[in-house]
Amino acid sequence: MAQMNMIQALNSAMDIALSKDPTVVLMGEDIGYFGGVFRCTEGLQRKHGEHRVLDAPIAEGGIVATAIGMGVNGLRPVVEIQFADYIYPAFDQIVSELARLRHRSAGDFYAPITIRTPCGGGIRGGQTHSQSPEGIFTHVSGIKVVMPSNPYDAKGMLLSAIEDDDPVVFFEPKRIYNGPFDGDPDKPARPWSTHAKGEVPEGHYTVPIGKAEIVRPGNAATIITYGTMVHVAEAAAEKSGIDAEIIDVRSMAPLDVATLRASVQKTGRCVIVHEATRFGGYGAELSATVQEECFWHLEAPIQRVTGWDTPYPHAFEWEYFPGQKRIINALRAVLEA
Amino acid sequence: MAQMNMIQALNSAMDIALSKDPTVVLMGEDIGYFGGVFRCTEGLQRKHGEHRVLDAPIAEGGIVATAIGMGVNGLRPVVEIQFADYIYPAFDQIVSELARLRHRSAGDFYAPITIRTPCGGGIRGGQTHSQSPEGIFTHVSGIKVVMPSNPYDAKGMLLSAIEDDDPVVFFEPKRIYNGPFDGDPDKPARPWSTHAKGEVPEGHYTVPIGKAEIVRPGNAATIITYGTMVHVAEAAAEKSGIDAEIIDVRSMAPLDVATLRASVQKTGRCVIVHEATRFGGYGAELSATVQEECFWHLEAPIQRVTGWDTPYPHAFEWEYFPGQKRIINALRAVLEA
Amino acid sequence: MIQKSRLHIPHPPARPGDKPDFSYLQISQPGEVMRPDVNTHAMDMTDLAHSMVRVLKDDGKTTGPWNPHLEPEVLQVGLRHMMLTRAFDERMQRVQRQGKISFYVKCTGEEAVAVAQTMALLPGDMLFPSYRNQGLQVARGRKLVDLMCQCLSNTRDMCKGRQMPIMYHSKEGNLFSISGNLTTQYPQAVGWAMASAMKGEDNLAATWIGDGSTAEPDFHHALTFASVYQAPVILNVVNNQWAISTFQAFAGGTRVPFAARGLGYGIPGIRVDGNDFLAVYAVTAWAAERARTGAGPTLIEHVTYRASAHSTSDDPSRYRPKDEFEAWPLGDPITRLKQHLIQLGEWSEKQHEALEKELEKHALESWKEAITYGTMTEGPSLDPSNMFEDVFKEMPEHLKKQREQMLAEGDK
Amino acid sequence: MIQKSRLHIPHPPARPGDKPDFSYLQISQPGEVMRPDVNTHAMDMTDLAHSMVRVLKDDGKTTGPWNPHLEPEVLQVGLRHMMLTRAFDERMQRVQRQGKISFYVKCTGEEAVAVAQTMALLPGDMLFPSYRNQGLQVARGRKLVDLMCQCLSNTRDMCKGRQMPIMYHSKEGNLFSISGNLTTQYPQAVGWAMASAMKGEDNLAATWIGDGSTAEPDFHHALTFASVYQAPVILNVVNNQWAISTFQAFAGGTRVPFAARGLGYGIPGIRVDGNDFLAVYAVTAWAAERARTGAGPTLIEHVTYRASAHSTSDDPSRYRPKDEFEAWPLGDPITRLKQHLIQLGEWSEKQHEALEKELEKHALESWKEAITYGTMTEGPSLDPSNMFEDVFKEMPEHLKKQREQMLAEGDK
Ligand SMILES: Cc1ncc(C[n+]2csc(CCOP(=O)(O)OP(=O)(O)O)c2C)c(N)n1
Ligand SMILES: Cc1ncc(C[n+]2csc(CCOP(=O)(O)OP(=O)(O)O)c2C)c(N)n1
Ligand SMILES: [Mg+2]
Ligand SMILES: [Mg+2]
Repeated sequence: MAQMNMIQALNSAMDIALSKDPTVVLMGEDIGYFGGVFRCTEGLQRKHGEHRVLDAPIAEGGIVATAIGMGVNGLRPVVEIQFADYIYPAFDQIVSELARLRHRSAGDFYAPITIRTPCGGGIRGGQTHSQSPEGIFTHVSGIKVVMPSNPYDAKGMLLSAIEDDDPVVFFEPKRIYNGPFDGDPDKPARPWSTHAKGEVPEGHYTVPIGKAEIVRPGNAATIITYGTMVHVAEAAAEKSGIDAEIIDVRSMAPLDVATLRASVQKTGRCVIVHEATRFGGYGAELSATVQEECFWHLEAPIQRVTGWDTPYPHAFEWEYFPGQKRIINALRAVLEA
Repeated sequence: MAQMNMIQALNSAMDIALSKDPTVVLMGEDIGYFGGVFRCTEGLQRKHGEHRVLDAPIAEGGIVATAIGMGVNGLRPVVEIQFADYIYPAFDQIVSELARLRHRSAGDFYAPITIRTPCGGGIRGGQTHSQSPEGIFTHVSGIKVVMPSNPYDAKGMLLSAIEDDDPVVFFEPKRIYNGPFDGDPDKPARPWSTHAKGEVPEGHYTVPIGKAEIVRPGNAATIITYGTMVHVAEAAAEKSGIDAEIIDVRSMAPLDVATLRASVQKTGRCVIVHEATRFGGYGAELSATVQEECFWHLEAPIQRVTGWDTPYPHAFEWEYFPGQKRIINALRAVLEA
Repeated sequence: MIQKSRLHIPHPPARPGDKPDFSYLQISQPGEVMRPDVNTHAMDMTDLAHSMVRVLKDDGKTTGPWNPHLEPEVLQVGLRHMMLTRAFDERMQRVQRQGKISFYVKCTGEEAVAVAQTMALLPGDMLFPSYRNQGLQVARGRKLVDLMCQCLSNTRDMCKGRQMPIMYHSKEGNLFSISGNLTTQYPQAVGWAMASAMKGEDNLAATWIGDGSTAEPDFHHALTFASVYQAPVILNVVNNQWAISTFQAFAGGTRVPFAARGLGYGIPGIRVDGNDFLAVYAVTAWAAERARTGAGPTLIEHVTYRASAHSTSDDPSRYRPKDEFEAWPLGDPITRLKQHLIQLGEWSEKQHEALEKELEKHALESWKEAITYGTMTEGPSLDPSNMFEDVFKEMPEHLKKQREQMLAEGDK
Repeated sequence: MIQKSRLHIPHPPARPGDKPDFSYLQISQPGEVMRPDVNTHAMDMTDLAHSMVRVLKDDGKTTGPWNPHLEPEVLQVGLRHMMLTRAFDERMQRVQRQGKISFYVKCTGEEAVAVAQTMALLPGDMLFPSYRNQGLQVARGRKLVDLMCQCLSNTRDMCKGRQMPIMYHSKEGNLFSISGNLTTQYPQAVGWAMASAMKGEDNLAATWIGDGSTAEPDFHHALTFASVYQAPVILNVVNNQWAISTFQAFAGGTRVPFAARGLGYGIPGIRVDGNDFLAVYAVTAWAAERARTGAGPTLIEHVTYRASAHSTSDDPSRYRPKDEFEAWPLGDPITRLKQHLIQLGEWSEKQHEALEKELEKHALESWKEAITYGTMTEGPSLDPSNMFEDVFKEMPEHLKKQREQMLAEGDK
């Protein structure tokens, strides 16, 4: 086993995929010679050649569209959208084409594409480098949507995504690329080497898509969350002393309903946490599902702790970010109800 | 008062807006000389001139982008996207630009645009002429999202939308352009003249954005719905004999939480109905909100009746469509729980 | 305020009631345009984008360097494909009017584009069509009955009832799935071609859109990527003058021909008489050779006219003169190839009439067979629960649950 | 498999360790390019897109038909604006390194584009900038302290803390809000210009993007709509050779100049020496006259070089030779204008040094003033709850509720 941060884990996954399967190709803005603005593809063009690790024009829609064509022609493209905030120019190709191709052609054509993109805030990126648009994609039938919260899952899930014959939108919470973040920006940064999930096998392994993970067992309440917020929720549970069970959803679509159901049926109380804006967000789906599955077990209203319904503001990042305090307040609310 | 179908009501609203306010302009594919593929702008170019009712290139993103520029330069554009299924090429301009301009410029710039677009199924349009993507837009902070269910509201809300200084995405359920539809495709079509809301004042009036309407009072359960499904829900309630209260949401964002809360606190039971796919859809937000607001009054799990999580299939339209039977089953489920 | 407007608004040459007027159309004389070497740099053949490649003269004879010198048998096959395409269109329009299918789109007057191009390409080349290129299906040997079953969404529909009529595809025929969204297939074709080059294979990709569709952003994506990576792709713009009710000037096609769009990206643009079977064949073969020899992409603008309504939902008499097609200066592609063959002594009016009858009959018989596999209202039908399949490769839990619910509840 | 790849992959002329090589760059002699009448049709001046308009010679003298014959006082103002822009950049880079602001983007080497263009336009013209056109702000008279307050997100920030540094705007200065999303402002500028024409007003719109950004679909939207409606707009491509680490060939700029993109849409394209203040001024004035007389849009490619890193988050030594700028054949725009003024006898090295010092001092003093309005860590600060304002014109219920919750709960 090796110590890896999330960037290294993702890099290792792509390196293995490129080595193992000659049809795997990477494409994206600045990912080739330079190795990507977050360095996730560092060294891969040097190792695998510029015909397999392609720098691309700045046209997210064109990148996804050409990747679809490559996918149909037997390749397995892994594309990078430099920031999730810039995925919208590719939205039509993802929603109208990539997600529907297999269905509309009755299985005759499909494009096994992985779309990697860094998301989330906490890096002073303002409104165009901080968004969490995962909820929008979960509403689109025909694509899988995932977000790992640690290096081990990042590598294992990226390999699953690449090997999957369905399209996968793979969100990477950039705030935790280099280390887990507990929501307190004033604390010194922690590296992944201090975290158990920073231990990552060097070889090939997969973490399945469609399975949530209980990252902290507990009995008093269930926190359902994913990405950066997993770590913030852990810190909040610790600090509050509340015996909260924390579920890392990991796979937003398809969703592992069984794990959610079992937990909330046990605890009877549920807090949902995500960075994305609240209204119409993925937390609503989680809430609706939990309510449908666990109605008779619920002892308090499900709480949503989320980003506010505003664009992500540059200066007020920490007032915007759903930090420990808000999670603790929500936990108290479900316990005291 | 006149008898109008929804097309005529929308046409009347635009005619009045063009007459009243010299800054109002219309733009869209085939909307000028031809009057639109659904005839909503029929006669308006002839009356108001080709400099105010513009035919446009087939580029939804370009239409919205140029409309933003016009809006910033003092005009009040009303654009038509020919089908909601074709709004995705404009998604980036709507989400990244239109929705955020006022906020990012601290109020110094804004674009008071209305985006009209026909949505929903029931017309044998298959996967690319039947979609209901409203849920996606409700997750975007900074735009209002509405969908009227009858000619009276269509005209009054379109005038509100045009006069609103915020951007509004205005969904028009095309299945009921010509008459209310109760979900039974085998019944002869009914015209709007048989419906009270087909009575429409000829002059100017508005129906406010942000207010839901109780279209059928009742005590046994609450059905929350909008668009075409209002009429299907009414027929289902009638047929089932259940004393259901039906709320026409009309304004998806902002949402009239007070009306929902009052009803469900009264009935204790809630069914949410929409045509859009279920997972991650707007029904999830409605469910989460109702659960948060009415938890202590709920006597049964909230049910969602929606389109299935597949692309809209051409041949199996009526198996896909959430018809009366499914609504009645859901009503029975909440009552029997 | 808007009284003072100085905005330029494009206009078609004629509206209902006006006399048709095609004086805006730049037409070269047959044989007039040079045929450069396929390795010529785009900038050294800009005239190809502004003039018009034509081979067939008014008298049915051929002329000039673009003459592809095809054997009469090949021309007869081409004629047959075009006539079969037309017979198919006529039959389908009729059954749509009878309410047997929900929707249809004809390609009348544009048959040469799809048919000649398919014949100039190889079976391994991948075609990414729009909805108005049924000639590709016909020329690639797809059976009418298969196409009809798609339009019927019946038990033999290759789309399993999931798509509207005319959205055919064929995996073995290398005919890509058609999308209802305009232009999306254009950059996909470029990606397919890039993959072909990456794999060191010889197959090229070809794709088609209409004049109006050039305004969509995927047009720009396709040209940019094709130019940057020199993809072996043929990008076709079928300029039939109209996009539903909108004259092609609203896509900017009268100011500068669509073929010239390529030049700004360093992609050669060729403007061709789209109703001249020989000219279309020749420019396609030229572009194919370019692509196959690694010389890169080509943009071809086919100048033609949409003789029918946009679709069965459209009434063109609301926006253009009823007799516009009669005044169309480039004629009818079938008539022109017929005359050429007659002039060669390889065809006769009698043979033509007989073939017309035969193909009509074939279309009718195909229809009769197709409906035995089910119609919208009668006969065998697909199991609706198949709609839950192929959303993903394997059906996830929530879809299994929804399928069960549907089966348990029944419809409506 | 991919060993056999025949895909074309563009390359920059030099990578770290290599000798800089600008032999790929087509450069015309100063004075060589003709100046057509502003009403000339795009197709009759295609050479403008392929050559390079230049006025300043190596000896600091001017030549040719594009000489704008500006008064020395005007040139001195231009020089001052460029020098102030550079002094501002230097100061901001320094304070970013000190951790006082979170991010910064310099425009070193590209100052002539923004400054000369602003000076050639009228105050009523609306400017739609990208993030690397701070010269527009300076030349339009925005105070450094105002720009600095934006970068500080402090109590005087015109964005109220909502945007990252460098995303300035000014309503009264007709400087549109800058977006972090590339190219989105391009078709917006066209829409603004269309509205100007619709209202019968004389103001034009001008907008800027980089070479890499031309690949985005909004580039195509802008060109299509500008062409169809003949909008009074100036579309600028600032080709500084690099898009972060990506050489401009990946946007297709070496195959055919970006200026030529316009020609395929019937929009005149002009390629200009972007480091030649006089040439930039002249082509802008020409395009402005075109727009104002109703002759339509113009696309201008400014050939320049990004002398600094992409941003303070970037390290260009990873992807290009460290000394590339030194080998850049078009020099430094400030040095070149300075030499011209000296040659005219209207400036001296001494005056230049004095002005440099004065502007450095001005930048420093502006900074000192700016921080009195607050920094990221000290002094007065904005009320965070303002983030709930301006999402809509009036705050809806749910935002009022969320604001209350935030105020009640406190942060973190
Ligand atoms: C993205 C998108 N926008 C709008 C439409 C609606 N639409 C269907 S066909 C059409 C006209 C296309 O015209 P053209 O490209 O010239 O092709 P033609 O029909 O003439 O063959 C339009 C606007 C669509 N299908 N997709
Ligand atoms: C839609 C979008 N995609 C990607 C980015 C990330 N990005 C920011 S600047 C940049 C390079 C732009 O290069 P160019 O257009 O040449 O402008 P320059 O920085 O050279 O002035 C990229 C890729 C973005 N901001 N927006
Ligand atoms: Mg057309
Ligand atoms: Mg650049």
